[in-house]
Amino acid sequence: MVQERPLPTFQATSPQVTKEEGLVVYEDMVLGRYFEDKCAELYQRGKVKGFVHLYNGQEAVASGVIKAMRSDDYVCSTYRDHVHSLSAGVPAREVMAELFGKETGCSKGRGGSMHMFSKEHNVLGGFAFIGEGIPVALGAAFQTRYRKEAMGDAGADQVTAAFFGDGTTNNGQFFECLNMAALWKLPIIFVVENNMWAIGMAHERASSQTEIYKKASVFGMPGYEVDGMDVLAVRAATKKAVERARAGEGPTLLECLTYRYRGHSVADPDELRDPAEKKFWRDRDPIKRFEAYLLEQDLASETDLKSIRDKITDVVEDCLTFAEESPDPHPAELYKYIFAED
Amino acid sequence: MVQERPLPTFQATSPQVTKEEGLVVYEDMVLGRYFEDKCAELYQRGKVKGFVHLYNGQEAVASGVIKAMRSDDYVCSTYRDHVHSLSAGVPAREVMAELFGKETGCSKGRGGSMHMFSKEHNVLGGFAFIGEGIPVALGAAFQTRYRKEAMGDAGADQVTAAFFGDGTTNNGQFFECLNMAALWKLPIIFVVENNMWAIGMAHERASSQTEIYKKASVFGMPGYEVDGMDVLAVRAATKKAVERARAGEGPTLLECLTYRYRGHSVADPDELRDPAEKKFWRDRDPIKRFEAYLLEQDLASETDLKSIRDKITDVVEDCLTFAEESPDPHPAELYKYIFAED
Amino acid sequence: MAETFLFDALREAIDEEMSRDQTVMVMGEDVGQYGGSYKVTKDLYEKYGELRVLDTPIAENSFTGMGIGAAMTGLRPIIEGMNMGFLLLAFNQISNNAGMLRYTSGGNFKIPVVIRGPGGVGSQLGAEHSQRLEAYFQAVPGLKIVACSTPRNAKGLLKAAIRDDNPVLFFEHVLLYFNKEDLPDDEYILPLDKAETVRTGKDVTILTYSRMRYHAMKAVEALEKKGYDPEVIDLISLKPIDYDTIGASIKKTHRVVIVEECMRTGGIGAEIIASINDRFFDELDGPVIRLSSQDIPTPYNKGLEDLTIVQPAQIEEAVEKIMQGRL
Amino acid sequence: MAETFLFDALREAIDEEMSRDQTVMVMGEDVGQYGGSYKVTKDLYEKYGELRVLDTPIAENSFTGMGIGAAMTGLRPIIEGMNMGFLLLAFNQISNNAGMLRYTSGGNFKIPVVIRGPGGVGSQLGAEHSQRLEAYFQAVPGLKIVACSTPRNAKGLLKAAIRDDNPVLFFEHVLLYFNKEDLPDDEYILPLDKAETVRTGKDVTILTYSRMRYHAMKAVEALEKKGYDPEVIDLISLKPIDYDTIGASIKKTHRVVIVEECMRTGGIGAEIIASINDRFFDELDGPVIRLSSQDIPTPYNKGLEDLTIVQPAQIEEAVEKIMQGRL
Ligand SMILES: Cc1ncc(C[n+]2csc(CCOP(=O)(O)OP(=O)(O)O)c2C)c(N)n1
Ligand SMILES: Cc1ncc(C[n+]2csc(CCOP(=O)(O)OP(=O)(O)O)c2C)c(N)n1
Ligand SMILES: [Mg+2]
Ligand SMILES: [Mg+2]
Repeated sequence: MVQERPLPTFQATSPQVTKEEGLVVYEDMVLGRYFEDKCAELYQRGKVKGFVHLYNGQEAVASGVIKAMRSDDYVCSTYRDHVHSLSAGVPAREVMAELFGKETGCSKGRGGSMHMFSKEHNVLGGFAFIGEGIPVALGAAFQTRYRKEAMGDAGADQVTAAFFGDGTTNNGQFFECLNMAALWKLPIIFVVENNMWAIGMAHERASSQTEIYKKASVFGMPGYEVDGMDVLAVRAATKKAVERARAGEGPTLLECLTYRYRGHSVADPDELRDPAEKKFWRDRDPIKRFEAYLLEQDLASETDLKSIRDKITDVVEDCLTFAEESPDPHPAELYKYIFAED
Repeated sequence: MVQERPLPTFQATSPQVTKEEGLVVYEDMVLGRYFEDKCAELYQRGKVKGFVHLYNGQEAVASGVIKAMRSDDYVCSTYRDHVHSLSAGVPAREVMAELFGKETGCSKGRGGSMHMFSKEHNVLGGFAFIGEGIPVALGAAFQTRYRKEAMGDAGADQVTAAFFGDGTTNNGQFFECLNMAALWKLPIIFVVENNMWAIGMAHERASSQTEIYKKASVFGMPGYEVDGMDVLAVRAATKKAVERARAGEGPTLLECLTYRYRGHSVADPDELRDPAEKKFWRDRDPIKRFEAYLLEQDLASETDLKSIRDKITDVVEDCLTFAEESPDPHPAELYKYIFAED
Repeated sequence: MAETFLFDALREAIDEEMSRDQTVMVMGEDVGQYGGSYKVTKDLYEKYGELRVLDTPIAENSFTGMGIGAAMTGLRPIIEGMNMGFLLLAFNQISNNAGMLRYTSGGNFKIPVVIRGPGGVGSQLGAEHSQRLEAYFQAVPGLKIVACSTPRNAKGLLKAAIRDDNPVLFFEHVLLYFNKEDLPDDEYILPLDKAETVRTGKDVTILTYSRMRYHAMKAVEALEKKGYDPEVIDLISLKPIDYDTIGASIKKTHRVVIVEECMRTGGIGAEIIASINDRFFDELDGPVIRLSSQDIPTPYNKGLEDLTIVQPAQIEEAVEKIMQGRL
Repeated sequence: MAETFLFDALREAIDEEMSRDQTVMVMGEDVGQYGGSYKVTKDLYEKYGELRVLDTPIAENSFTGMGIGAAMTGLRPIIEGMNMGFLLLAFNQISNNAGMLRYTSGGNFKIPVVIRGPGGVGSQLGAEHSQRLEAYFQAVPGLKIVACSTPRNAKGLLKAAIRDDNPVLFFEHVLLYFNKEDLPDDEYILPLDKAETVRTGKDVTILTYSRMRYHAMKAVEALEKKGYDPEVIDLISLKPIDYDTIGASIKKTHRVVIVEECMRTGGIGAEIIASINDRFFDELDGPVIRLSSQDIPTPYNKGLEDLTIVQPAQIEEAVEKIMQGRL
């Protein structure tokens, strides 16, 4: 089942990023990749339990979107949330410690892999159920507009990015929220990561019309098809959407065509996807591609890139040590956090 | 807030119905109208309790759709369900008795105004909650395809019509079902009765894109805008949709532009709708209009029509007497019908 | 203050809190221009504008989730279920996100949201509009559940719920909106977790809530004439339940009758009996009597509907039975 | 028959019923090509084709409603919740339409639908994937609720559920799929409304279900060594509950310990204690002991997760306590 839908092309003749920006994005993608590789390894070694959904292959989306946003913007993820959290600035130590269920994790060890939260970094979650994060993200976006117009806070111009997959776009919450977002011109970006599969369900077996970006049109919302393996394409589309949202012009839907290299979760035997399909997408690896671009455009040298990779190797090792050495939550605090007063 | 969206026109130069068909449709519309007028009166007189949602003004939709279907086709309604039930063949006596909560009601007095059911007439309900009937209707349509293809029953070619309002099209179940219906080419017709209001919520305040028929397109489904005050337009559109469905070609969405003359329910003060808007629509009364057509086309005489009206007056009187004289359910049968064995 | 209808008491609570705190807002179907199906938000749209009194499309699951997201980021939304039953469509948002998210997030987010609206068995509204969601939601961790029953407590409790930093399910009863009462002139707030002793007595403890309070009091009228002296406690807080008040009463009366409108199986009464068993077993003279609605969808027919919910005569009878040790 | 895994026992049940009755079909996410998340429908897609083993989009509310509509019109759908928790999104369809519609329609329609899938607290699956929906759904009128616990009862009960003309919520436990057991060679069907006495004894009645059966039996091992003789009853049917079996046991032991995995507040145990109060109060020597999960979302951390659910040692302790009258 090799990709039949032609990928949108993105012509980058002149540099789309400064050197500094480019390296930030590159570092972020490498962090996402290495972090997830480490998770896979830890899971195999039995160090991490539960359901773990890795992001390998999709890095251009998280980095392309979130690194084009401000740090006070909001990010809302799914169960595949490690990398969105990292891109949003949650320290790798906190994400890894959460995977270990430690008190130092971003959700204090209560959440686990599918429930990363960080108020400090405006990460709204980590939602284990399909689609349920979209309304929550909509709420954050509504809050921004409310703060600005009902409370007169001129500085309230945050944008919210809601990430979710192709399979999720068959769920009612997706449509309900598109409608409300467009109706009230809320500052939100719906980022569909179309990796063509929902666990073992191929997108075309689940959606009567596979081009998701088109669905925005019937809500009076702009929708774009984006090459989700090209971080600059994602970044460019995001910038446009962010601008629109900040200006109070309303939401945008971005359908990023991408692919997950690994099974749905680390427990998935992944027997249904065609090896040729996997190869097709691996050949378009977003990190390799961006590396080539940075070198080509003289935005970075091999040494620059290698030193970033080395740095991230260290970051990942460090976060692992931190997580392993961190304390478990105290048993006496079993009921802590159930109510706001705790 | 007078109608801004131009009504689709329907050119009826040559007769669209035979005399016989025309009179059946006319009688059905008159029955719907007179029955509801009687309900309003009964409610005012305190004879009927609970929430009662009347259909006045929308008769062209029920009659136009259901009278273009077969008696073994399925009909699925909402809380505004008296007239759909009547059109589907449920005797007026049973509908009226249900309003009185009598044992002779089509739901044995257990359901009431919002819960008309008739297995005999393939009326699937009577659903008091927005949108929840749509998946149920989808199930009936799925069953037909299943019976035909998985069970080899060549005669299984029933079509299901699911009726619901404009407000309901903002609910997730609407979209989820459009997708599945198109995906599996199910023999179903989604009949949107766009009467421009959902209780006190004007359609354009609730939907970011008000043209509902267009929403079908992004599911790969045909969607048509229909003049819902013109029973022949509704009938023609339905026939096309039915044909398509019976032939196994899949679902169709019909958006019928219509209007309810009365408040949302008999308890609704109905203060928000502009009198000019009401007048605009009342001037397009579907029964008057069809009367004129029948006369013009020489399909009926004044006498024919009057005798039908007289007959229906009697039918309504008769069903009222029947309902009043019918027994209440027996208290000892309070638990009857909770399980299939009862 | 002059006699106030319960719906108006709620409206005053919302109005006062909205004018006191800019982050308080209302959302739901027809809460704005229409003023709410039961007029609880009447005129607030005109006063506070369309963002603070937000008319939503009919998308309960998503607008409830939206309220939760807004609460996580600093607003204090009041979400109206036009009928609380409609929020069955939002069960997932209410349980996973309103109820559990704070805990699962390790305390990252607070969710100061009030989810309110009419519930209960009305007058021939049929099965779907006669829901009692307290039975379905009571097991959800992290939720507070409150049922108001008089104009006075409706106002004080709703104000408290709005100020509370936790998600509160706030049940009104469709047949109590037109109850009238004099309200205090000064501002007042009532605690969300305290039961209200409606009548003190020494013979038997009647535990009830919402509209059944009135059925209980009607029974008490008759019982008084027969010389009985029952204590009537309106639970108010359905989660957590105020076992201090209940316990003190049981230690006095040693007899308990529960009167509830929800289904018998898995209802509020079930939990109370289990907790009485846990805490006050030795204080009981005999089994607790549980009077609940029948375990059936509410039938439309008036006679059957009356048979479905508990009537005053049944309460009277139960009290007499328990007093005479005829169990 | 050779040792069979629980998931395979379920698969056999579905396979046998599908080959026996053409109207039986399966629907849900990844039940087809993928064979089901826990392999309960493995290879059935190949055998029965894509209509009878229908892969659905991720739209729980609508596909559940679709199953109900199909059941109303003559099919016998088995709806899989990939995880039962996801069916919170279908709460409205399950309560209003599966549970109540037959009654509200005055008997017009039957709804022979089975809604099944894994529930319970797994191993660090986090709060949302560790739901115990029995507590949320037990009050819904019209539903039957069953929890299987062994390969043998899983198969016999699922076959019965498929043949039943009523909606059945059928709970499997995510940690029991790999339990193994010899199954009878001949076809068998088990009654949906009978509890299973796992061990007869005379000292104390332990009531439990699903995975907690194993925790109870582990405790019993230790208790036996200490000379105790407990009776262990696996409820199987969570609605209706088999009070004949329970009553007979209580009349013998006069002591009850309930062990459940659902939340304490509003759980299955609450209803059982209330019903024991109603029916067998005078048979009790003292209060029933209720061991439930903590009233919190299940934390991810292993240590906290273990503290959240009932452990064998707690059951042992509770039995010793009740036997020594130290309550
Ligand atoms: C409400 C709900 N239904 C089903 C699931 C099980 N589930 C988890 S991920 C998934 C597939 C999602 O696919 P997609 O939206 O494409 O995201 P991807 O995993 O590809 O990133 C499913 C069915 C769930 N978590 N929640
Ligand atoms: C789930 C749910 N939410 C809300 C309601 C309350 N309600 C009943 S009818 C209605 C408006 C529906 O409007 P529309 O779909 O346009 O149908 P119409 O009444 O105009 O025929 C609303 C909000 C309900 N019955 N069910
Ligand atoms: Mg996907
Ligand atoms: Mg309408």
